[in-house]
Amino acid sequence: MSPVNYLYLASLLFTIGAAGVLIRRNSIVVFMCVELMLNACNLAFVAFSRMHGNLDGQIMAFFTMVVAAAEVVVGLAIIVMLFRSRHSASVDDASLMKL
Amino acid sequence: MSFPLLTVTAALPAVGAIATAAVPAAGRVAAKWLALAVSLATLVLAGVVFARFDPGGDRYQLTESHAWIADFGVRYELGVDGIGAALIGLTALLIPFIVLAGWRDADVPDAEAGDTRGRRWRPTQGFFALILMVEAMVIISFAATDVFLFYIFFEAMLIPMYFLIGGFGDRAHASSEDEAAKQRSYAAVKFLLYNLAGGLIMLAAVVGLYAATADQLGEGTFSLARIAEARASGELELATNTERLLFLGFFLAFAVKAPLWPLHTWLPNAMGESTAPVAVLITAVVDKVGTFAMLRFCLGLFPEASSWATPVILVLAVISVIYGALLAIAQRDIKRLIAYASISHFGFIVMGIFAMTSQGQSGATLYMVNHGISTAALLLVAGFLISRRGSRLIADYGGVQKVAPVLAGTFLVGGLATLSLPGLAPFVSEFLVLVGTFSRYPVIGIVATLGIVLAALYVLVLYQRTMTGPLKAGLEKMPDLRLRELAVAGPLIALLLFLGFYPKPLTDVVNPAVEHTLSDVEKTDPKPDVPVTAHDAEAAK
Amino acid sequence: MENLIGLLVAAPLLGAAVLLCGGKRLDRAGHWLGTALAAASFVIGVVLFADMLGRDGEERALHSHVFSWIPVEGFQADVAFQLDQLSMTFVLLISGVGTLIHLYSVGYMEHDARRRRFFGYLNLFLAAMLLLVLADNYLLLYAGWEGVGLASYLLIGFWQHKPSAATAAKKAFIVNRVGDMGLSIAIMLMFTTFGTFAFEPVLAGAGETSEGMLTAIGLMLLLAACGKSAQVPLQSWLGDAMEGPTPVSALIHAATMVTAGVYLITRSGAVFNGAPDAQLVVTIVGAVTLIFGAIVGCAKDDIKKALAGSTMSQIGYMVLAAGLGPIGYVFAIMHLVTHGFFKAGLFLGAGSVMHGMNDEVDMRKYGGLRKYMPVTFVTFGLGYLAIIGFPGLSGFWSKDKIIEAAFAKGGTEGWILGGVALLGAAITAYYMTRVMLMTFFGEPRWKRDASGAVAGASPQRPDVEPVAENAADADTAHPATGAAAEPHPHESPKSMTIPMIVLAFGSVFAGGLFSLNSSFVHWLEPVTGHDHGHSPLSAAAVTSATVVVLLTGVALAWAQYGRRPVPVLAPRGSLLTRAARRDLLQDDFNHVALVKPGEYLTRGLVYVDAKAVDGAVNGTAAAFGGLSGRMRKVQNGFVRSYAVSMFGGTAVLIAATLLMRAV
Amino acid sequence: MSGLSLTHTLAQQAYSTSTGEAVQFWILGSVAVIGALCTILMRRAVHSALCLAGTMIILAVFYLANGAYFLGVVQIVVYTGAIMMLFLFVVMLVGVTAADSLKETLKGQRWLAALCGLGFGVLLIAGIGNASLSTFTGLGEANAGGNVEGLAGLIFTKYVFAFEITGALLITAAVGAMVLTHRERTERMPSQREQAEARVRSGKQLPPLPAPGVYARHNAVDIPGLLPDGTPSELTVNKTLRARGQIRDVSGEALADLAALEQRAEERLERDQDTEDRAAHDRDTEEAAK
Repeated sequence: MSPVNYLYLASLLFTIGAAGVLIRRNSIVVFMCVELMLNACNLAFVAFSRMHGNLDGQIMAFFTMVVAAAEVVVGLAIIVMLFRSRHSASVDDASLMKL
Repeated sequence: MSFPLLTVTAALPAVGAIATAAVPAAGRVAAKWLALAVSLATLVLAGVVFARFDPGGDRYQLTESHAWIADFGVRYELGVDGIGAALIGLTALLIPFIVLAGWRDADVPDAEAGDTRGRRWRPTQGFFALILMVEAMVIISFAATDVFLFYIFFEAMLIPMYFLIGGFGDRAHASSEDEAAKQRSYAAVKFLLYNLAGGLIMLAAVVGLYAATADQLGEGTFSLARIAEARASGELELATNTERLLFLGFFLAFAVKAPLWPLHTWLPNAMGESTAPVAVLITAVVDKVGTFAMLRFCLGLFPEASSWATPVILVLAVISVIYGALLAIAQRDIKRLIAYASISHFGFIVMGIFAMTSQGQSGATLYMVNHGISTAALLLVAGFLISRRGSRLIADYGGVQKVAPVLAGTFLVGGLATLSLPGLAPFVSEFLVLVGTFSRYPVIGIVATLGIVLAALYVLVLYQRTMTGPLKAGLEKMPDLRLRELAVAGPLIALLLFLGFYPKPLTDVVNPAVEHTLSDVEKTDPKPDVPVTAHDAEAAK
Repeated sequence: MENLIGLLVAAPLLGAAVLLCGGKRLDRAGHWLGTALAAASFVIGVVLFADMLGRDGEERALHSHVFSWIPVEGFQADVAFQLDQLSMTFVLLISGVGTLIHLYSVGYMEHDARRRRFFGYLNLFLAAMLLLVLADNYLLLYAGWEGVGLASYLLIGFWQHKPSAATAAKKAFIVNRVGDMGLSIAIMLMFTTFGTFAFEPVLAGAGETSEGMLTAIGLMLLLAACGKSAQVPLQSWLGDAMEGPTPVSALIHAATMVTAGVYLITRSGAVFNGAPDAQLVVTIVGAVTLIFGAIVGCAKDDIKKALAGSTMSQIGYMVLAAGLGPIGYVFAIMHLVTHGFFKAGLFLGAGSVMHGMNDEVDMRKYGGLRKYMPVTFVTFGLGYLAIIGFPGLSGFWSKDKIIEAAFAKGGTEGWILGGVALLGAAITAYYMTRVMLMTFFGEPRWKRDASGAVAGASPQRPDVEPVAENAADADTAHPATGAAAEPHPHESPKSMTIPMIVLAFGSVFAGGLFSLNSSFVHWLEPVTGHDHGHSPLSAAAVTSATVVVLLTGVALAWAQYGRRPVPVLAPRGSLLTRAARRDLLQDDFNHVALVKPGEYLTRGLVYVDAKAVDGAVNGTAAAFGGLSGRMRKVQNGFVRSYAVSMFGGTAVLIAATLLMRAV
Repeated sequence: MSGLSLTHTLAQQAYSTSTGEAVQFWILGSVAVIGALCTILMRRAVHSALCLAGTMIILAVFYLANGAYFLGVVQIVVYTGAIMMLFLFVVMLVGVTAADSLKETLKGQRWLAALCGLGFGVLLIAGIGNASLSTFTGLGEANAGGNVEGLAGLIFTKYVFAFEITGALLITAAVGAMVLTHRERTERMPSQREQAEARVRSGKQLPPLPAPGVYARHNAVDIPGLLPDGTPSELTVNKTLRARGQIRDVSGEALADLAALEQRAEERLERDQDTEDRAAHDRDTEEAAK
C-alpha cells in the first residue's frame, strides 16, 4: 500500500469536517468540525513529512496543534459568552449582520 | 502681471455669497440688499471686462495664468474671447434681476424664521448666498481656459443649484405643501443625477485628454493654449478614434446641460418645481455653460471629431427644436411650457454651433445672450403672475389683462421675444442661426423653420388662455405689477428692444471669436452660387 | 431728402412708443397725438413725392442707409431705406388712408376706455407697414412684415376679453406666421444663392441663376404673400379678423396689411419674370381666391364679413394681375390704390352704419337706412359703384385693365383667366348690390322685431364702458348694447363722416386720374417695367363685356333683394349658400386637416416624453434598484451561508489551479 | 553485503509499506471516517464530541504509524486529553441534553453544502491523484537520531521564532479566554427585599417550591411530590431532570398503596364483627345452662 492513501483519508476527513461546518447549527459541533478539519490537515502533514523524509511536515502539524489549542480556548470562550447572552448555542441566532 | 480682473470679477460674488450667508437671521432685509449690491458691483466689473475687451486683439484677453497642481499640469488659467465676454456680461446682467425678482421668494413667516428647532435657520440668506455662489462659478467657467479648471466649476455648480431647486419652491402650488416638497426633491435629485452622470463621463474624457497629451507631449496639460499650439505645430496628433471618444465624452456632458433631446427631461421638472428666479438661473445662465462649452471645448479641442459628429448632432438639434415646441403647446403648466420652449431654443443654439458657419455660430452666441434675456423677461413676469395666484396651471388664469394690463403687456412682450419677433433681440440670433444652417444643410434649415410657426402657437395660446377672455373668478383683486417688479421687467424689455434694433455692439465682439473657432475646425462659409457684387447690380440697372 | 425717409417710419413709431408707454396721463390727448403723427408722416410723404416728381423717371429712386443692423461675416443686414415710385405709391396710400382712418377712429372709439392704446396700435401698424414698403432689403421688409402681423394681432384682438376676438387675433397671427415661414425660407434661398438679400443685387442677379432656384424663391414668396394677403389656402384668418373694431378692418383691408402680399410680388417682379411656373401658380392662386372670396361675399349677412369676402376677391384680382408679369404689375398696383380708396370708404361706411345701429351687423336687420344717414349712404354708394367697376369710377379703370391684361396673357391660360376675371366682376356686382340694397333700401326691418332683438343680437363692441367702471364686470354687462333697447339710426359725427367723404372723392376720381394718358403706367414703369402684351380681344370688347356682366350681376341682385322684401331670418339656402356662409368650410377643413391631428400629435408626444424618453432613464434606475435588492438577499447574515460561499470559492480556486496545471 | 541489504530494505520501506500497516490503515481508516461522519450527524453534542475523540485517537495511531511518534503522543495528550475535555466541559455548561434538530432552516443550505463538499472532495482527491507522488523517501534517516530529538532540533533552530510566537499566542489566548468569560458585576447585587418585590411583580411563585418526595416514603429528588388528590406536581422536580424526562412518577403506586391499605382495613373490621357475635352467642348459652 502506498502512503498516498493517508492523503486520501486526510482529504476525506477534511471534506467531512467542512460539510459539518456547513450543515450543523450548534456552534460547539461546528467548532468540533473545524477541529476535525485541522486534524485532517495534520494527518496530511505527517504523511508528507514521511514522503519527503524530513521532519518539517511534523513541525507544521505541531504548530497546527498549538494554534488549534489556542483557537479552541478562545473560541469556546466566545461560545460561552454567546450562550450567556442569548441562551442558545446556535450559530444562526448570531445573525445580527443581516440587513 | 497685470490686474487680475477676471479673478476679481468671479471672486466678488463668491465673497458676497459668504458675507450674505453670514448675515444673522434678524437681518433678512439687510441680506437682500447686500446680495443686490454685490450683484450690481459684479455687473459693473463685468462691464469693465466687456469694455476692456478689444475685438481686434488676441483671441484670449485679460489672461491670467498660474501653476496650480503642477504634478498634473493643471493650471489656473483664465482668459476671455468674445464669446466668453458676452456670456459673462449676460450672467452679471441677469443676476441682479434674479435677485430682485426673488426678493420675497425665500421669505418665511417670522414665526418660522430665526431660531427654530434650536438651530439658526435663515432660508433667505441661504437663497441669495446660493445665487451669488452660482454666479461666481458660472463666471469662472466662462473664463477658464484650462480644461480641468473648467471641469471643476462646471461640476461644482451643481451643488448650489441642487439646493436652490430642492430647497425653495413657490408655495402651495400642489395639493399640499409636503406634496410640493416631494416633487421638488424629485426634481432636484433628477437634475443632480442627470448632470452628474454627464459630468462623470466628461471626467473620464478629461483624464483621457491628459493621458493623450502626456503620452504625446511628454508632460500632460489641460491648457487650451498649449494644446492648440501643440496641435498647430503637429506635436499633438490624436488618433481618430481617441479623438472621437474624447469628443463624445465632453459633448454628452454639455448636451445634458444644454439640454439636447433626448437628454432634456430633467429641465421641465427642475424649472417647473423651482421658483421663477431659480428657473431663470437654470435656463438662462447655467445651461448656457453647456452650449458655451460645446463652442469652446468640443470644437476647440476636437475639430475633426466635431465635424465627424455634426450630422447626428444637427438631427438631434432639429428634433429638439420641433419636439420642444410641440410639447410646449401641450403643456398645462406655465413654467413647464416655458421649459419646453427653452428646450426648443437650445435646439436652435446647438444647431447654430454645429452648422459650422460664421452666421450660425455668431447667431448661436447671440442666441445664448438673447435667449437669456427673453426667457428671463417671460419667466420672471410669469413668476409674478404665479405668485399672485399661487398656481402654475394655465387653466387657473384668464382675462388677466383686464385687471393687470401692465403685467399682461410685459408678459406679451416677453412672449413675442420668445417667438422671436423682428425688432426684439431673439429674432436676430434665430434668423442668423437659420440662415447659417440653411446655407450648409438646407433640409435641416427648412425643418427648423417650422419651429417659428410652432413658437407662435405656444406663445399665443399661452397668452390667450391666461391674459385674454373673460376674467376668471378669484382674480378680480389681482394687483398689477409693483414697482419692484417693474424694475425687473422694464429694463429687460428695453434691453430686448435695443439688442433687437442694434445688436452691433455684441456682434462686433463675437465675430472675431467665431472666426477663430471656425479656423479651429478649418471650416469656411459656403460660397453663394451666384455671388452678386454691387458692381454688376449697377450694371444691371 | 434721404433723411426724411427715415422720418416716415419714425413718426408713427414714435407715436406708438409714446402712446403705449405714456400711461394714463395721455388718455385725454393721446388719440389726437396719434392722428397728428400719422398725418405728419403723410405730409412728409407728400413732400418727398413732390421732390420725386422733380426728377425724371430713372433717377427718382432715393436710398438712405441708416445703420448697419446685423453685421456678421458675409451676412450684412442694414437698416436702409429705398424710396422709389412703387414705395412712394404705397407710402402715400398708407399714410393717407391711414390718417383718415385715425381721424375716423377718434369718433368711432370715443367711448372706449382703452382708446389711447388703440391709437398706439394704429400707429404701430402704420409704422410697420411703412417699414415694409420702404425697406431696401428683404430682411428689413421681413421685419416690417412681422411688425404688421403683430399690429394686426393687437388690433384684431383689441377687445381681448371676447374669446372670439382673442381667438381671431391668434388665428390671424399664426396663419401669417406660416406665410412668414415662406418669406424667411425665400430670404435664406436668396442668401445662399446671391450671398445677399438686398433688393437691387438680388433682382439684378436674378437673371444669372437657374430657373429652378428662381421658381423655388418665387413660390416661397408666394406663400408669404398668401399669408398676408389672405389668398387661398391661407385665407381663413381674414373673415375672423372682423372681430376687430371697424376702423381696424378698414385699415387692414384697404390700406395696409392685405396689400403687402401684392407689394411683395410686384417688388420681386424680376424673380417671378424668371420663373414662369411660379407666375402661373400665382395667377392660379389669384383666380381661385377671386372666385372664392366673391362666393363667400354673396352668402354673408354680416355686413363686415360680406365686405371681407369682397376684399379677398379684390386682392385676388391684384394677385392675378401681379402674376401676369410686366403686363399686370402696374394694374395690380393701380387696382390696389383705387381699391384702397373705395374699400376704406365702404368699411368706414359700414362702421358708421353700425355706429348708428348700435353695433348691429346683420344686414337683415337693416333696411331703408338711406333716409337716416344720408352722408353715409352717398359715400357708401359711391364706394359701391366704384367697386363694382361702374364705368367712369376708379374701380372701373383698374379692374377693366386687369381683365384686359388677363386676356392679354394669351393662350388658353389667357382665356381662362380672363373668363374668371369677368365672372368675378359679375359676382362682385351681385353681392355688392345685395349689400347696398339690404342696407339702405327696402323698408326698415330693424323696427319690426321687438325691442331687445337688436340689443340681444351679436354685439360688436361690448367693451364700450366708462373709464371709471370696474373692469371686472365688463363682460357680464355690455353698457353699449345693454342700455339701448331699440336702435335709433342717426348720422355719425363729423370726425367720422369727413374721412368717408374724402375717401369717396378718391374712389370716384382716382382711377380716372391715373388712367389719364396712362400717367400711372409711366409713373411705375421704371420700377416694375411694363409691356402691353397682345390681347386677343380689343380693349373696347373687354370693356363692353365687363359692363355687360356687371349689369347682369346688378340685375340679378335687384331681382332677388330689391323687388321682394328681405326676410329678417336668413332662409336655409342652397348647399352652396350654406357652405359659403361657413366660408366654404375652410375652417372645418383646417380643423380636420391640421388642428385635430396637431392636438393628437402633441398629446401623443407628451405621453412619449413621460413614458418613453423619461421612462427609459427611470427604467434603468429601477433596474439597478431591483438588482441590488436581489443581491442584498445574499447577505443574509448567516455565518453558514457565508461559509458555503467561501467553501465554494475555495473549490473553484482548486479547480482553476488544476485546470491551469492540466493545460 | 549487509549494507547492501540495508539499503535494499530501506528502498523496500520507501516504495511501499508493510502489510500490517496496510491492514491497520484500512480498518482504522474506515473507523475514523465513520467517527467523523458520526461527529457531524449525531444530534447531541456530547455524542459528537465522543465520536470526534475516537477519530482523533485513531489519527494518533496513524501518526505513530507514520513515524511521528512525538506527535502521536501529543495528539492523544493534548487533543484528546485536553481539548476534547474542554469541549465536553463546555457542552456540559451549555447543557448536555440540548439536542438540536438536524432539520435545515436555511433554504438550499444543505444542498449547497453537499454540492460544495462533494466537488471539493472530488477535486482534492483528483489533485492528489494526478500529483506525482509515486516515489517517496521514508523517515529512516530523519528519525535516525530519534524523532523527538529531530523535532527539537528543528524547533529550536529553524523554527525558533515561530515557536516563540506560538508561545506568545498561547499566553494571549489564555488571557483572552479569561477576559471573555470573566463577568464583571457592574451593578449592585439586588437585595433580598428587591428580589422578593421582583417576584411579586412578575407574579412568580412566592413561597419556596414544594419539596420532592412523598410523605417521607421517598426522598429521591427525581420523584415529584403529590398534590392532595394524588397527582404529581411538576414544580417539585428540578427542571433539568424534567428536561431529561428522568422523572420517576410514583403517584400511581401511591394510590395503589392507598387502595390496598383500605382493603386490608376492611377485612380487619369484618373479622372483629363475627368474633363479637360468637362471643354474644356463647354468653347466651351460658345463661341458658344456669
